[in-house]
Amino acid sequence: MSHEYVPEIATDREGNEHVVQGWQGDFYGGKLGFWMFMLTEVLMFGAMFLVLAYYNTLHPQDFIDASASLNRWLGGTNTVILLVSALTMGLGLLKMRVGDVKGAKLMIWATILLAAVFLIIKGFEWTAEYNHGIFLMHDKLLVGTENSLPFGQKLFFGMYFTMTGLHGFHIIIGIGLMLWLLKRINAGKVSQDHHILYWNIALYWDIVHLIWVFVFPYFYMIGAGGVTGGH
Amino acid sequence: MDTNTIDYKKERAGYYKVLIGLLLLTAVTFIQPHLFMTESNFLAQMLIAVLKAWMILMYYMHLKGEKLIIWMVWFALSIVLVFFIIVIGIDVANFNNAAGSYITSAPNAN
Amino acid sequence: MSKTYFDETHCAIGHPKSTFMQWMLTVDHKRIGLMYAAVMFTFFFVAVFTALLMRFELFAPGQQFIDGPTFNQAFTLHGVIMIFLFIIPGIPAIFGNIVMPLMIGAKDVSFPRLNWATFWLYILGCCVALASLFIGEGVADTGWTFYAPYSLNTDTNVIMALTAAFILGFASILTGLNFLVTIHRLRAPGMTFFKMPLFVWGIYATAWIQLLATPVIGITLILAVMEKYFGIGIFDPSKGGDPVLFQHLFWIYSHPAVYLMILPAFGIMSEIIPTFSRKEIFGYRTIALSSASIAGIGYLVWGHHLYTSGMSDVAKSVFSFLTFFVAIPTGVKFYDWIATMYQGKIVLSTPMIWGLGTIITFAIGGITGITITMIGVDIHLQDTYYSVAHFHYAILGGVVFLMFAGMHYWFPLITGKMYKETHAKAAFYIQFVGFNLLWFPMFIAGWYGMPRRYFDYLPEFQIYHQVSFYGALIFVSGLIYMFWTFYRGWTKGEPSGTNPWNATTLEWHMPSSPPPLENHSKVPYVDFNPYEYHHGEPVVKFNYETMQRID
Amino acid sequence: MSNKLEGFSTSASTFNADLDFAFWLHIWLSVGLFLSVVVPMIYFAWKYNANKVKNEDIGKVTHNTTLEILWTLIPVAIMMLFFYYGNTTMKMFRTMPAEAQSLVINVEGSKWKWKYTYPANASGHVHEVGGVYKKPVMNDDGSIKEHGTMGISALYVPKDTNIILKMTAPLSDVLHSYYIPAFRTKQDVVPGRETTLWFNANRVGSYDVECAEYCGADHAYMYSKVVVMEKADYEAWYNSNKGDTPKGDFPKDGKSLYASNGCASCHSIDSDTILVGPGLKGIGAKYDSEYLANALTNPDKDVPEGFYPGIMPTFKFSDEDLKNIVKYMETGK
Ligand code: HEA
Ligand code: HEA
Ligand code: HEC
Ligand code: CUA
Ligand SMILES: [Cu+2]
Repeated sequence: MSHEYVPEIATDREGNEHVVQGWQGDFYGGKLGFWMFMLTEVLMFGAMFLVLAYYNTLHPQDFIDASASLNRWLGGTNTVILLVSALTMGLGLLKMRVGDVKGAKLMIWATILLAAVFLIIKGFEWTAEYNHGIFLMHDKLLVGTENSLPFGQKLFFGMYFTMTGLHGFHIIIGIGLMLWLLKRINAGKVSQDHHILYWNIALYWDIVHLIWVFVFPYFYMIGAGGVTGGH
Repeated sequence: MDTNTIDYKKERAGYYKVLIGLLLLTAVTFIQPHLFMTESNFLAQMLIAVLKAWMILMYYMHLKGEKLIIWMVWFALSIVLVFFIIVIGIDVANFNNAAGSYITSAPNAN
Repeated sequence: MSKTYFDETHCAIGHPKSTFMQWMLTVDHKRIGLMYAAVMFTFFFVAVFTALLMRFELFAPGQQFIDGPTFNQAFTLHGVIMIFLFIIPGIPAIFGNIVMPLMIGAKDVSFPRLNWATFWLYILGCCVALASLFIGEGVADTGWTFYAPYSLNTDTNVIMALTAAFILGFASILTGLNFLVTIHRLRAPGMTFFKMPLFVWGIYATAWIQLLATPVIGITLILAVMEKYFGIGIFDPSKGGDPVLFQHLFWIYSHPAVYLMILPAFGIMSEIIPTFSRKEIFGYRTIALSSASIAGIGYLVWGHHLYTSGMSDVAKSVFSFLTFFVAIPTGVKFYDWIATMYQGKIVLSTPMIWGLGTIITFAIGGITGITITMIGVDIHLQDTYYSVAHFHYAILGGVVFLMFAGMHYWFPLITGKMYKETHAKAAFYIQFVGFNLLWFPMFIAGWYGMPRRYFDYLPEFQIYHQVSFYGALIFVSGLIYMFWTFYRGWTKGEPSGTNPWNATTLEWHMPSSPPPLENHSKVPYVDFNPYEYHHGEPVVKFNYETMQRID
Repeated sequence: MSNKLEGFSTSASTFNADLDFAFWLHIWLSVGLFLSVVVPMIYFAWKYNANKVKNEDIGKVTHNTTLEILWTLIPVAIMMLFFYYGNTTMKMFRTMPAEAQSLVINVEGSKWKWKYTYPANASGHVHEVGGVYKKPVMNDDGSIKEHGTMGISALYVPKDTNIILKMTAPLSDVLHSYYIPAFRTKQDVVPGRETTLWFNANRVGSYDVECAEYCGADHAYMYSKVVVMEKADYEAWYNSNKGDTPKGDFPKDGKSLYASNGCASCHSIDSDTILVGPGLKGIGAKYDSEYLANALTNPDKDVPEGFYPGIMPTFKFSDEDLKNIVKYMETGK
């Protein structure tokens, strides 16, 4: 790809010239493509929310009880962490667009750091739940034992681990993408004029955040009213 | 989107403003169950989430002014919405034979 | 010719010298399309083989050659290959890749390297599916629908089949994404949406379904895997899950998927009819918009597969009502095609007779679809051979037939050669007769109550199965004959020239046939409609050096 | 009890007339729609064939508003008619009669047999019938060599009475579907859910029942019969206290239990061949009776190596039956 792309010109019958959009260097096309990819994420999580809502309708009280037993303060902290990381990501992109490569890299590192903290907190949370006997294939989530939770709660936690797990998986991928982005920046492949990759990874990070915006209240907050919450 | 004509200061300020908005909404999330709409907690929480999502989409994800993409996002969202209306609103809401079915009225284990 | 990208080899990685590696690494949409064709064609014969195996087994009641479990694996393999490996990627991956960019005057798709990666993802999916044949308990025996809880209980390789379907689904999403961006961004200057050929409209509508329905099946399969390994309880009734929810999620994708198959096929029909009627198409806009509305309504009707599953009665009525509205735009398309023929000059070349044959068979397939969307009637016919016959008429007599029509139509474009028309026509008639013999008796058997997925049946049904068996033999011999004709055409055929059919769309305005590496020598300016004929001759003519209009 | 296979095209319930009317109305209108497409197509292909048309005569019509409106609105009207008939027939199938005026029978579908439990009769006896279907064996001339089990595994119902079936499947089982072609009705049987089906048969006779939802190896053999009897005959049987079926003896020894509960489709009794579950040859020597009884009532507890839990259904037997079947496994008698 060493040689520069020269846009083609098409000429109509009056002799007017029209610039042809090639696939190379098509910033808007790249963005459009990535948005479409994100729509598939919306449908994927949309379908999982559908499953969640399905059982929520069948077992409303169980869902509230189960939600009430989650640790809202850890969840809330993670929400704030993701909020701030979305900011650092955005600021980094902004810096890149005005040519401040160093600042941009710093911001990416900050985002990675925040993402790691998010995962660590998540880890604490899951461990605590494990110790309370709530984990996949474990104690209270097994069926037919003395400790078994009622169906509604079991389904709630099943989806909780699936969805937060998948969300966590997205965070891990995001960290990988950011490390790769740093490498591309160092190699000079991503720059002020050519930052579609950066742009798209920033979008990716935002959608990871966006998913959390719904995951968080659905799991942590629906049981917050009236009943005493927390551990 | 033009890369060359951006006002760094203005955009940065924009980012911070949105952040503050989001943080505020997060705080509201926490106080809502004790403050207002306590009867329809679920609805309140989802409304706040939608508000937050809207801010992220428009400002962080730069959707403002992107006609084509906004149209696509609406399209995808309305499809998801239809799934919800049909499956939850129509099918589950009219669940046949709930009383005799195990999955809806199982004996609690404890 | 201006050099615009990469180098002569157009490869994703490096500049390999050997022709073989150049093909393997190619980003050229035409080559990728051809490779898809080669692979699908291979799998296709595996599926045809299992189909024949089933027909042999069903020749008489009682066990003939294979036992029940093997039969169950046979129809699963048949269904999975036909649906996920062959017909869903089918027309978009082959003709979408080969001709869609040519039709809009683009040099390639928007993300050529992604296109290349998608192809290999598809191959990976195929390999996983194949591997499940040989590992452990063998290929899944759940039917292509993977209904829970059976799929959670059986010890055959369901997980591998699900993984394969997931990977293939992903490949499908990426193809759709690529085409959508291509159609939005890379149309030649002047070509507005309503100046696009109708095949491009078909691909466009399809791509939206690929993009927005496939993720649902993806996540469903993931949930099934989570269920199997971690017992989260979503679909397993003993853990409180509801098997009917699985059916909802499955059909939320798989119903739109049937329109994903048929829409590009309708696109092919809309190319063929005006070309061989030498006349501008009747109702261009209604055809284009009906593709879009079929795709849209197609999202709302999945429940017609659940009429007897235990879904609530209210939901049944709603789904039935909505389903009827798919028939309207489809009917409009049919009437528009027929109206195009009115006062035309109809050339009955092979692609045209395939097209006209399909109007008959798909009309039967579609109308019997209407039968089973009348809820009461479906309560009787659900999961009988009536519905099996319906979808073979729709898929085989609709999608596959139109794919064959497309193969005959674009054969000269792709190979630069011409097959022998007499042979090709004979092959059509054999297949047409064979096909109707194969599937029509099954409507009757279904009405009398012959359930599907039965490896043995009550003696009453023998006569229908036997007629069907002979039909299958005739059909497959016609099929082989057709491929032999293609093969002869490719190796020994006469050169065809660039525009043997007197067609109007851009893919026929090439400097050479087959088209050169970067397609049109220059990008044309499009200020004309796709099917402009005057007195039976294409209106628009080009100087192939400069791509300037010279008419 | 005869094992003649019958009852497909027959019309034997109150549903048939309405449903068949809806179907044939649809078919004839559809033939019309089909012809409205295919006849002009063939006519045009002949009339405007290339060798008859001069280039100058090619027409230019690309729009005709009247026609376009017609071929949108007429199909819409026809579709609404179809919807109406589809929906009313669905209502007919799905509107359950009042339970007080009907006979409610519980149905359990499991791999691969149907079982029917009747409400207790006046003396408190509960009839339980049903079981696995075995095909009759035919001679070459079509006469019956060996009777199958159709007769004894059937559902017995009185004529001209509303029958409600409350159906479910064991939790560890899979989907089935109860399909009576002669009554034009079917309904899936879903583990964990209760589904219902009703009918009112108006002709004495016996009609085939098939499983119409794929359920594994013996899906194609999950038959049963509905036997419609005169009310008086039915009452006489129902009020008797024998566990027999009205039309034949239903033996209760271990061997018959083994056959009618479908064990044979998964276990070979006299060899080590693995069908679905392990072969049971010599099983009595390996385990004590308690273990064997447990293997039936709680199969997921001790799963032999190489097999998975969740495949073998959980059985509920009366103590006596359980003793008999365990004895059969141990001794072959
Ligand atoms: C290419 C694939 C394809 C297509 C295009 C269709 C098209 C349609 N299908 Fe089909 N269908 C399948 C593939 C397809 N189907 C498959 C694979 C299954 C079974 C899956 C399984 O269970 O394994 C299935 C099953 C299936 C069922 C469930 C059956 C059951 O399990 O009981 C139903 C029920 O409503 C249905 C309805 C329809 C309808 C109403 C259409 C409509 O879109 C048809 C519209 C077309 C026409 C109406 C004909 C053309 C129009 C005219 C000639 C004009 C005049 C006519 C009128 C206005 C009526 N289909
Ligand atoms: C694309 C879809 C497709 C196609 C083409 C076919 C083709 C055939 N099928 Fe079908 N079939 C299914 C999809 C398809 N099938 C599905 C989804 C099921 C349900 C499975 C389930 O229950 O889970 C099914 C089930 C099914 C059954 C019922 C099993 C049962 O319920 O017990 C039977 C029985 O005979 C059968 C037979 C046949 C036969 C004889 C053909 C023959 O017509 C085959 C002859 C071959 C062709 C007509 C193809 C020719 C095409 C090419 C050569 C392509 C060339 C390729 C390139 C150029 C790339 N099929
Ligand atoms: C759907 C198939 C199926 C049916 C029907 C079935 N079984 Fe089984 N059976 C299995 C499988 C699989 C196993 C091994 C796994 C387990 O123990 O659950 C098994 C295990 C057993 C065992 C324990 C064997 C050992 O070595 O521990 C016994 C005894 C047995 N079955 C008897 C029966 C009897 C008696 C019946 C009928 C009343 C029956 N089975 C019906 C599938 C079946
Ligand atoms: Cu039971 Cu099929
Ligand atoms: Cu469908």
